[in-house]
Amino acid sequence: MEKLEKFTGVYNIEDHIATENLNTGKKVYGERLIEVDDKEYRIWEPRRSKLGAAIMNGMETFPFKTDSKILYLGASSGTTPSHISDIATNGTIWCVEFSPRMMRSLVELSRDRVNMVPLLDDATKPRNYLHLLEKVDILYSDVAQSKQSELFMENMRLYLKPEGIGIIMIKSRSIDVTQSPKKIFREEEKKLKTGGFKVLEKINLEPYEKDHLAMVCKFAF
Amino acid sequence: MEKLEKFTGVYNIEDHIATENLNTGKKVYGERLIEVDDKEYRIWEPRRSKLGAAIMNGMETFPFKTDSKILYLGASSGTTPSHISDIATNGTIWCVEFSPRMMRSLVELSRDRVNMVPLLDDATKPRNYLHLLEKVDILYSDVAQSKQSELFMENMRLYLKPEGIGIIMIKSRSIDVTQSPKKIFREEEKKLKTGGFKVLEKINLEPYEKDHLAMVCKFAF
Amino acid sequence: MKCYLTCSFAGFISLDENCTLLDYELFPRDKLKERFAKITAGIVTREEELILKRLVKKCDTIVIETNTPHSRYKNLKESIKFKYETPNMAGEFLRSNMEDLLKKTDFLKSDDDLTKIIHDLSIEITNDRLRKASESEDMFLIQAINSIDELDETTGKMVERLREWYSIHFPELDKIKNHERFVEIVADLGDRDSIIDSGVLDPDKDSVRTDKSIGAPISEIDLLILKEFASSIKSLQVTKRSITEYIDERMGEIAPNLKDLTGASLGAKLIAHVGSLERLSKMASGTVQVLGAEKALFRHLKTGERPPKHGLIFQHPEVRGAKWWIRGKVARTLALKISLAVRTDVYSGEYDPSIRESFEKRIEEIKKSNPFPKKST
Amino acid sequence: MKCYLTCSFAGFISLDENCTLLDYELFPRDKLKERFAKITAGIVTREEELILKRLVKKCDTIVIETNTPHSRYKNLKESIKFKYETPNMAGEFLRSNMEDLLKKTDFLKSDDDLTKIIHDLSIEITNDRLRKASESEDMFLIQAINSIDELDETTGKMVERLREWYSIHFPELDKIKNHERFVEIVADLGDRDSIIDSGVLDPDKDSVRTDKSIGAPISEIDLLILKEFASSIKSLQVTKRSITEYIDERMGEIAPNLKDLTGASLGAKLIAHVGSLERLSKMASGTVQVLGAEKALFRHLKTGERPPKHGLIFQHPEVRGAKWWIRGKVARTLALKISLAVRTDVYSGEYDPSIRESFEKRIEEIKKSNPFPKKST
Repeated sequence: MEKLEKFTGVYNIEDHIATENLNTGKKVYGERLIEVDDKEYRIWEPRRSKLGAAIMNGMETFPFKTDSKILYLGASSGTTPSHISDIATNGTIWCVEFSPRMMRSLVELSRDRVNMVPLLDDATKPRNYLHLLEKVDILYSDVAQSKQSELFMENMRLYLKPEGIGIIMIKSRSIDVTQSPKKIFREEEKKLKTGGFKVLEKINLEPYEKDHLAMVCKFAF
Repeated sequence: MEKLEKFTGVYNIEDHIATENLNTGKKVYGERLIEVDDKEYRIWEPRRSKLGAAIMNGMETFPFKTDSKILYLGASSGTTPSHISDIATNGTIWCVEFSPRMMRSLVELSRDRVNMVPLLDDATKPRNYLHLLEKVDILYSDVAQSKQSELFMENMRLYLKPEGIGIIMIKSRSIDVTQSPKKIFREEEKKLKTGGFKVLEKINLEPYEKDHLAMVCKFAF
Repeated sequence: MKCYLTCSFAGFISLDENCTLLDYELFPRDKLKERFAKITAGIVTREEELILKRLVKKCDTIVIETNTPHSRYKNLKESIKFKYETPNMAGEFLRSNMEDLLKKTDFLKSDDDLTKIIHDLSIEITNDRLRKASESEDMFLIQAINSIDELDETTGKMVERLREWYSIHFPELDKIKNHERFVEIVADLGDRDSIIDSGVLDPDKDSVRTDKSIGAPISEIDLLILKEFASSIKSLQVTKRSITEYIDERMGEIAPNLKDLTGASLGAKLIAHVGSLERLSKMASGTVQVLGAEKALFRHLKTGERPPKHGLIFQHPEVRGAKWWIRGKVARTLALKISLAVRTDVYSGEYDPSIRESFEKRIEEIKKSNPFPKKST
Repeated sequence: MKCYLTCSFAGFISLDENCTLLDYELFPRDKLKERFAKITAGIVTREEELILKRLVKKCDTIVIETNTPHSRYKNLKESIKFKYETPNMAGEFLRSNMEDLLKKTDFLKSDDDLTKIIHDLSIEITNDRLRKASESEDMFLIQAINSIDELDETTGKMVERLREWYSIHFPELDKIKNHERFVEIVADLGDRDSIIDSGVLDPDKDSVRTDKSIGAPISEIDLLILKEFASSIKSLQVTKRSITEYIDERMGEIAPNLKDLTGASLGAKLIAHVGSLERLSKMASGTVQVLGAEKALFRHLKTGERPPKHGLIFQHPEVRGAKWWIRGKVARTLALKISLAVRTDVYSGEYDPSIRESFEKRIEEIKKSNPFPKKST
């Protein structure tokens, strides 16, 4: 087992990445649990989590810290948020998810993890949760929608601290199935730049995810 | 009044073409009646009759004679057939028309004109009237249909005498509204040639009819 | 020996390979029309059977020119000898030498005029066909007008369902009472925010509250199916419009005078109610007046209740809009004019605007001379 | 003086232009969830009224950050002083310094854990919203399953009309008994000759006579309108298929175990019949067994007629297909398993294939131990 320098709270166990389980003894999505030196670790499956895939593919900017405040859009049933929750043990992860079905699992998960705050709401209408949120260090967006970049930027403008980091997982097929992913990624990057953001890094998620790109960005000013 | 050399049975009265009224005293379609030397003539309106328009525009081959047998497809309510009936006084004009409404007028007209034989039938199915017809000297077709050349040829093959003449009034808009009339006329001419016919003459019907062309043809052998 | 059989309005004629007349079997002179109808309908006539019976004795192969389905010859004697070819040599020869050949068969006597025979026969045949065609014209029209009722009922039910369904999401939109508009908005725009953003709602006229809806949020998949449902209602509405236009056009052809007097829809309903224009033309105007009120009429006859003043014709704006004390008179007048219009349509077919004009004039007179209700006596 | 008003789950906070705390009005600590629901619904709370009442005395302009429709502030005192700006300076400052500011307002005591408060509150709020969402999920499903009945009825009537209408032209086609196929042939091909030429008719299977039709010829315009009518029926059939797929998908999410046991359609009908999945989960299996047979049940209670053995669940192939002497047993077993499945769906939501498997096993046992009807005693 090895602590990964660049990735706070992420470990290398038998060539798998892993996080220390905040809720000992419980699996979240069927991942493997491994005990090392009296501590329990959860294997982070890059095929199930795009953030995991980005780490495997050599992500440079990994902004998550023990006390990070994170707004997570499209939290789904909590696979990736659970690993972030393992990392940001003293932070808060607001998890926005619109599907009641996903949210049911997410609420269950949140009960056991005090740093996870579930929100059944619509990420395309960020003002909806204006009265419940704080400004965050990291805005993470994984919403399979045609207007995913637009809602990402709107949320950043409302909730991201000036020095904060935004991470978006772009799924080209949700934007336009008829266009080539490359062209779509180029266009979405342009949108972010025009919208006042600086793209720090782009990570292709192959072979874990097809036609997906992770983009890391911050305010350009 | 002047008898027109090239056009049997057609007269020039005060710069109008006309035929001698077979059914004295009766108008067919509101045309003017003029008496000259104890004979009554019906003015032939080129705006109401495409054959009239073709004559006005200098048609060369006018095959109608006193004893002609004619198969007329698309006789409508009988405007043009009535003038042919004035000319072919000893002949027979089989008038095929599919619309009951048109046919009602046509039957009335035929009662007074023994050389007109009305047939409520479908010109696209020429075998339907196989048991009622003779071979004809002239096949005249004015059917506003997309397959007008095809049905014209099929009828000629069944009913036109070897030395007979076929006349077709092509309405480009019935064939394809999206194409230019010129192109359509060219294609229809090609169809006739490929189908074994020789085109003797083409007469544009402007200004009497828009996007119409009269084609006169015979068997190529 | 090989022979050829063809048919004409005069009967069946058989030629040999040299186009010499071999045999013939004529139709009875007074049955030409009936026989022609039979061969057109693809029926093997007695004459055809007779000549074929004779021909199979003489010939090895009989080449038949016919529009009759070949299967119908199967049961004849020695039908194995039959070949089918349309047109065939005999037919071609007959149509090229009609008069000669018919003279040889004694169909044409020396003083007969072939042209006249064909002319008269064709007019008879055509009149028969016209009669059948106008029946089918009526039938097409009747089906169309009946389909409108069904479309109305269907669309109505489906709109009610759509309103209930859509109200889960945006109950405030139900304030839009016009069905077509409601359906169009949902089909084209979909969810609440899109509708509000589009600006189609008129804040004054529609009185749809848009600030805060009490409805539930809606997911993409729920919205998609709702929109599809709305679109299919919309397409029914479009079809209804097309059929209405069709009825309008057809009525203008079949019964221009009736249409002018009653409008296409009511006219078509009257025709549909009795089954054909011709039947309508034979009805007494008193009957026309209460068509569609048969139940009330029956009650009247049975129990002595007041007779009905109007049936379907109540739908005419002049009847529906008439003051109660002249409504009976107006209905009677309209029924009279309908009878006149329908008869004109059937017998002359010509459009005569004076029918409607005289109706309107008569109505004006009735109104003028009855400004107030009569005191009951 | 100008001031800024913002709101958080803790209550209302007002800052001046230098982001100094000016005033605040907190929600009662035990009412956080209720108050949050109110501000989400766009309602001006008592606390907001109170703080605004105080602020208008001190300030000339009050810049309010809010999601509430502005019109709802109109009736408050001196509302002319209100400006609206969302987000505003106070909100931005609050969201950047939440813990500090809430400490200053005494909302947070020194030993309070803000993260825990937000965490617990959010879970409560989310659970409320989930409850509402699952109601609307059920409602969408119920509307969808009900629309299927209407589409069936509608399509049925329209197909009957189409058959009658089309039979004027080509009555022989009516031999095609499958509605979908009939509609498709007419919509896509149209007239008799096109249909025959296309070769879609199977001479063996369809037994449609194609040689000579007794129908009337049809004109272009009559055919066009018939085809349009047929097409609109076809589009209804397509919509029905889409809705059926939608129900299938939704049932898989809402009630995977019920769907597994009964199929999507019957499961959705059961939910629709009682109004919600939750209500269904609370019913005794004896009640579930006769859902949809209320009339027969009522007759039984009133007149002592035999009680019904099954209601809607008769549609299940195992019940419908069961021999009569075991049908009651099968229905009872199915109803029991339905109750189990629905409870699993409501309380755990996890798909458990063993429910259907144990049902199938039980049915096998019933069949095996009752091969013949019992002699009546």
